[in-house]
Amino acid sequence: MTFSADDGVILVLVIPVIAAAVLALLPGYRLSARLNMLASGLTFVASLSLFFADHSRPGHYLFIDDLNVAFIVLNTFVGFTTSVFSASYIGHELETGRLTPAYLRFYHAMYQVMMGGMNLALTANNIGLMWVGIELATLTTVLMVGIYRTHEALEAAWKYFILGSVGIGLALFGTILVYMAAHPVVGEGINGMVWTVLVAQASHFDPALINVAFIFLLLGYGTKVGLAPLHAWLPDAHAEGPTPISAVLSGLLLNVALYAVLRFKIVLAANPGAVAPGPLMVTLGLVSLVFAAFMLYRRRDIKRLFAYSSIEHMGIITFAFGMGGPVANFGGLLHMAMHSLTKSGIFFAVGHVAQIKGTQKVADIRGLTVTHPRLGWCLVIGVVAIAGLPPFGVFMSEFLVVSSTFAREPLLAAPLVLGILLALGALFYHLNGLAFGDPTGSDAPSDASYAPMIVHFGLVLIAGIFLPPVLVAWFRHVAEILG
Amino acid sequence: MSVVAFLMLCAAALLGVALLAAAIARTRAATTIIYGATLVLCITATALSIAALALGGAPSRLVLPVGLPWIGAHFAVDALAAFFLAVVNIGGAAASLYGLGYGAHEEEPHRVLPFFPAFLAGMNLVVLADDAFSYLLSWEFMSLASWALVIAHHRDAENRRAGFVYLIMASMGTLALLLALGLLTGPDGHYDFEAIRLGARTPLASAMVLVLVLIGAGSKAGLVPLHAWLPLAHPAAPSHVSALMSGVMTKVAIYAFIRLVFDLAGPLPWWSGALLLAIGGLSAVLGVLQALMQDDTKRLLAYSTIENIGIIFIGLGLALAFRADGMDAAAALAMTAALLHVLNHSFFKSLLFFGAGAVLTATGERNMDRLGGLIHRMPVSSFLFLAGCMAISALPPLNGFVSEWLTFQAVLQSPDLPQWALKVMVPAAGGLLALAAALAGAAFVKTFGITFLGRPRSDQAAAAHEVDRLSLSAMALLALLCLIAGIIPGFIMDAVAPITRQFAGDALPLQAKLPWLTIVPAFESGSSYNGLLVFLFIGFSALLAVWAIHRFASHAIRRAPAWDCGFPDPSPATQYSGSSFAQPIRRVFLARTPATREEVLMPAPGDMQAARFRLTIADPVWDWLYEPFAAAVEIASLQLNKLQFLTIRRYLSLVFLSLVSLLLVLAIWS
Amino acid sequence: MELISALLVQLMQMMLVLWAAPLLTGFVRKVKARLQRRRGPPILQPYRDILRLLKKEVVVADNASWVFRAAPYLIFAATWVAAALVPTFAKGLLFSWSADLIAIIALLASARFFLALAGMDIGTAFGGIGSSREMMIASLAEPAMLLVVFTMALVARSTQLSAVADLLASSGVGLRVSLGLAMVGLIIVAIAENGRVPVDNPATHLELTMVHEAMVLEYSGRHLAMIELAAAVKLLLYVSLIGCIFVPWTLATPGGSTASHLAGFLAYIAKLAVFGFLLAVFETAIAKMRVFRLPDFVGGALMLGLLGTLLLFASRSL
Amino acid sequence: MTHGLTFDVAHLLAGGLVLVSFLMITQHRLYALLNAFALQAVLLAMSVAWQANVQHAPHLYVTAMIALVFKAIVVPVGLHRIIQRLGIHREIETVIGSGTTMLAGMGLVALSMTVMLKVTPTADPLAREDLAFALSVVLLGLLMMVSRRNAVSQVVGFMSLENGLVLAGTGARGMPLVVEISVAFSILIAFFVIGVFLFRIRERFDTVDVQALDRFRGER
Repeated sequence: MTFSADDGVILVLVIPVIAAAVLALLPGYRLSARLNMLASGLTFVASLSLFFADHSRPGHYLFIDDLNVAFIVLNTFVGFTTSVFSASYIGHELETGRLTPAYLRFYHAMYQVMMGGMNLALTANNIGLMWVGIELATLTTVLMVGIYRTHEALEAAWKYFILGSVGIGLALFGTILVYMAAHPVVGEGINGMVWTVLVAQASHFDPALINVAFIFLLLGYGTKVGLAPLHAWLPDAHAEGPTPISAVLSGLLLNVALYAVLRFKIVLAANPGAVAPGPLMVTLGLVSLVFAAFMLYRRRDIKRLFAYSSIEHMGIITFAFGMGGPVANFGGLLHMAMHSLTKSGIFFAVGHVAQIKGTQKVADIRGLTVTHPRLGWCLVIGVVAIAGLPPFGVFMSEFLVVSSTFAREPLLAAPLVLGILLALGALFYHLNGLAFGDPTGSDAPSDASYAPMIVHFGLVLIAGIFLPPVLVAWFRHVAEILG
Repeated sequence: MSVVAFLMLCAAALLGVALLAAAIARTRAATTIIYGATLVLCITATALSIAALALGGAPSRLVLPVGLPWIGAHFAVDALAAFFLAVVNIGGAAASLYGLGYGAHEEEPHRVLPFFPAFLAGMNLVVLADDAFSYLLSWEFMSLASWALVIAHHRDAENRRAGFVYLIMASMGTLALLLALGLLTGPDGHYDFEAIRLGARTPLASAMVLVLVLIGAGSKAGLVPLHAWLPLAHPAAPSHVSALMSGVMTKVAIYAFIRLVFDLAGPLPWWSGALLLAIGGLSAVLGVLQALMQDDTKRLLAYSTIENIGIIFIGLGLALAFRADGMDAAAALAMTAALLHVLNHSFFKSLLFFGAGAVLTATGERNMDRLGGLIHRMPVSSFLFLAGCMAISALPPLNGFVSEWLTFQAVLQSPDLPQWALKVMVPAAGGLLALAAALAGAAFVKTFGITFLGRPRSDQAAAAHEVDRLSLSAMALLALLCLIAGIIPGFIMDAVAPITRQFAGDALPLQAKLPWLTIVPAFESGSSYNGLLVFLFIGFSALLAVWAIHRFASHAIRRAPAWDCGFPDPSPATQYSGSSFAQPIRRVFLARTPATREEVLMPAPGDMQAARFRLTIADPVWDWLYEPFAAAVEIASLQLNKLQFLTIRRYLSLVFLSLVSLLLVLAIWS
Repeated sequence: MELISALLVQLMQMMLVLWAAPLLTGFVRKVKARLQRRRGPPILQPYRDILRLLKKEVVVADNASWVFRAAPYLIFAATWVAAALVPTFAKGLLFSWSADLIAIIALLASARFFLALAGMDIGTAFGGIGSSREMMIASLAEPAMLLVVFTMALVARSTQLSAVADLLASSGVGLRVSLGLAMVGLIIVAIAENGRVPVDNPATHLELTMVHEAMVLEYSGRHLAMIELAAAVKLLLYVSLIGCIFVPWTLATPGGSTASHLAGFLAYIAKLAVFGFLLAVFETAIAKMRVFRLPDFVGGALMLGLLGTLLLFASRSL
Repeated sequence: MTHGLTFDVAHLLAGGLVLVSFLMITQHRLYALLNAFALQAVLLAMSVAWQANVQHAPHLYVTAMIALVFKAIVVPVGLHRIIQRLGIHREIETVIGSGTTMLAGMGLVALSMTVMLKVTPTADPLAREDLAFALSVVLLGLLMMVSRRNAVSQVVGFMSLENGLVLAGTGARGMPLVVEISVAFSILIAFFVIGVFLFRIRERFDTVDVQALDRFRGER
């Protein structure tokens, strides 16, 4: 076939840009919402084509390999489903007057820009370009978090902006250091920033330099991942922004940032003299996990609750990759995918709930399964899935991570298990009130769009019971890449 | 197709029924359809598993391309699995039959129907699973389904709390099992049980596995001190589900324990047996004492489950100890006793919960202090419930006695044990067992006497009515099984022989050969018991007495007001209540313990109101184990929560500090 | 022929316990009366009572259920069967293998179970008192009994009464501390189980002190007769139990000569007389205890049983 | 032959940057701080220009121009305006005493030196020194952000952090995208300044409205 990798990549990057431009000009939110869906859908289809692209010829700027293709597909897919959800969500916001048509236009344009930025970060073979992509995505999300223009929204956006910028700065410094390390080996110019080249040459780099570099990168991108104690922006940004953005933040942006960390972990792992990245990531992961687990108990805002649960899961994933080894890496990758799907699905449900009940306060939302059975049970399923209970995919990944960890490092398994248990307790502590008991608040029928939720949870369910062999083979290959 | 394939089909069909139920739950006919389907499926599965057992339980395996990638889902049926599958599905069939009638009284059937078949499927799959992943998956799925059933009546805050505690404890157990399996599989992930059996491990690892499994399976089975969730959760569910949870799910936990400890964990030291003995004896006595203190029938039954689990674990502990010392025959005896008690308890506990459910539907009351005299209004239920009470109180000729008798016989093998600690501990455990048995008798005299005998203590009790035939037939079925298992236990003992041969290395002498269906634990000891003959003797002599008296002496009878030492008919309030019945034993065993507190509230002199007596029953485990943990979480979360309210500058300083500290680490090391 | 004789012995034995039981009761009463300087009722009085009761009509409370009416027969049957399994003058009974010592205890437990239920059936305060106290006493006496059984079973390696008797008869055992403790324990249990002073006073009708009498308060006529007979049989059972375990030498062996059986029979009567006399003396010598002092008394038996079992290892390991 | 010279000049300029950073963290008055920052920007522009010269990389001149025009002139002037417009009073509230700040700064510089000098001398020494200085500038900037309560001074702190980044970036021989990155960062800074202006952040830029948090987030 005449199809080459680059076309797919180009499409994945260009479609959002064009769409953004168009959307910025289009009035009328119905049309633009449709268009938004269409563009995201097209991007998703284009990304599917990347499976068939040949991975052998990495370009200087863009490339596709087994690691990022999955992320791109996942990214574009969740982007698509979220756009569907957002279509049914945003209309309601307009009715309640929280948003004006002008803002909606801006919103849709920014949505595409953000998707484009993340795709850029994922497809980049150039660490500088990757950095640019992530910065782009971050800044757009900052704008969207503040879109409601309420005090709280601005506060959240501002906090996000400051911490994010510092993170960006640190990450850039790390990137520069990596270039410096590469410089004596691969010589001047673009090559010093091409990831494939870096990995190939990494063994000759100066260890001390990339050690420092990795610390800066870990902290810089780790701020985006939301690892404690760098997490501060995350809960508020999730809670105050529009729910579709919360879904995308939790589902995608965190993954993209973690993806960046992984790229550099590979470089570091290729260098014998360098410090092992594992311990750092394991420590950060465990801290985030346990910390978030405790924080979950005292949440009163439903969206902030699930934001903290994202921190918790990012902790688990980071821990898994820190542990390394085929089984743990496999678990980490699986957990990443499962978490994006589940968490965004939960945010879909939560978004509708908050709209119907007219509040985000957990205390004011009671007995959902009575007033809104479908929505309520969707939420229950989501929480069950995210808490790591079978038959959902998160259970499988946690099973792999915990069991492999305990066999190797029994002492590390203790805090891991404790954190998981605590988090589960907190989630169900809240769910008890949310979904069951005598209902409060309005029982107005909801015009929710269930399709995205059902698709997400359906996929998670299937993955929990049966992973297609292709996927498995490919996951395992990536797990080996990660070492 | 092999047996396991057919059994898998049954489990899959149950899942299908669950989905169907989710679809049609709100329709009128749903109850009949769903419970009918589960009934049929459970009977089929029972037949299959009994067949598998009868064929000597040669393991048959099945690998499906689902579950954990690159391993697949392994399922297998060996003798042990077949036995427990029989237990599960007999209980399931009875519960379905009962549900056909009982389910009609459910206000929100859509909160029960979908999860009931799922729960059954989960339990079946746990027993069928043959690799670590499918095993844990089914295990947690089972917990999840039962959780949904526990909070089926979710409007009651107590039930929500019960469900919460239950889920936490269940997940803790799952994580413990997960760790144990992680230890067994090793880092490179040999997850299927066959590989685990082959793998070698250090004694330390085996011991750790034992402890972890004891936490994991023990919390589900309700061993003291991990039992606290059980008396909350089991009664909260609808009665036929309570029956399943108490009668069957706890047995699945026993299965998990046997599978992981006897089968996979490899050889264990003798002290593991001692550990089990201690925990089992403790559970038995504390469980039954707490049961005796309860006035809520279902809660009383839940606590008595803890007692019976304790008895089973005493049997298992003996088996471990004997096996560790190479006394295979004795180990086989102890294990047989434990397995028999598993079966028996599943019978009579389900029966009793059905009875409690019948009372609940007839009167809407669970508190026996507002019941009484039901024997006149619900004769059949009360008769069947009485049978259950006799069985669980270990009275011959019913089945409860047989398993306890065998356990005693196993205890009597202790003198040959080499270790002194065991020599001393085993008879002590036997003493605890005897104590528990006697107290159980008292507890169930209380249950039956207060609930069914005497005079009604409330209008609901006075207006009670007999329940529907389907519920009654379910109870009758179980009562019949109790009798059969009581008078011809020999066949069951022969049926479990392959299991003991596999895990204890020996089996009891073939019982079916013995004259008059007698059972003997071992030939060298002359001990023997014959339920059938005892049954016949009692029946014969009772009939003889009745015949002789009515033939030769008077059979005139006159109804008159009660004599009661000449007090003219006092109000029903003068009857002994549940707590007053338990008072002497409370005084003897629990006086001045944290478990009970009695206080007399005297009015001030000249104050006209009556003095009041207040009694509070508490489960000390809450204060000693659970509350501190909860408090710790409370405090920690409160402290950490301050981090939610820092200023941006402070957050920045966090980033700054972590950067500097990491750089310092780098500067100092490397 | 063998079978016939064995069957004969078994049946004789069953009849014997049935007929001898009231006699023992009457004898104890008589001796007690004498010791208290009363003339007391004739020894055969219990027979007369039972016969009269049998002739009378039954007065049943209005709200009595079938449990109330069936209980006496079940209690009687269970006790009788239990008693029939204890060797009185000859061991190796035909049906002895159908139930061992543990089963005998369990049979008595079922009798108690029904008695307690019957006490609660009418729904009077006294019935409740009796039942709850009875169960409290049993909750201590039963385990004590079982521990005593352990002691002997661990010596004999069997819970079969005949086997135990055989072993103790063969002087290979010798006198052991633990067996002595066991005997004391067994006697205490016997006193408690049969509701004798100091645990309960069979002669009292002071409501608040009675246990057994409180449970049977509502009974009359043939029902009462059954229960009284059962009580008598139970007393006899314990006496012959103690006799056959601790004085086993006089027991006739199965298939032995008629003379040996006769000798065993006479010896049995002698045992009954002796134990009855001792019981009477004991009862006159001691006063009834308060209900909540009982645990100390019966619990003593429990301790003795456990101590006996543990000491057994000490003596075995010699 | 000119190596020694190039090295010394670069070294001098980079060292100058660090010095000015120290100057900044000891300032107590806003205007003085702004002036110090402008000075740093000028120095940065010079060192970038020098690098452009040394590396024969004309595109770096763009970066130098940006630094000169935007950072040394536009931003400081803008901030002057804001200060006057919003009537922010001129004292800088510090969290920790200036003495302590000084010591902390010294510690940071020492730290960055120790970390960087572990780098094997085979690496380009010029780059090596530059990196050491850049790292200390970055750290000092961060220190300033966290040790000052005043919004404007925090903005300034961030900008000096960014100066460090540019210094590092330009120090890296032939590093691509430097210009783009510096542009991107200027945009970022613009956001900052606009934010400060838009949200009328008078004293703290900790929060827009403290009450808002207690009211809504109120999870205490």
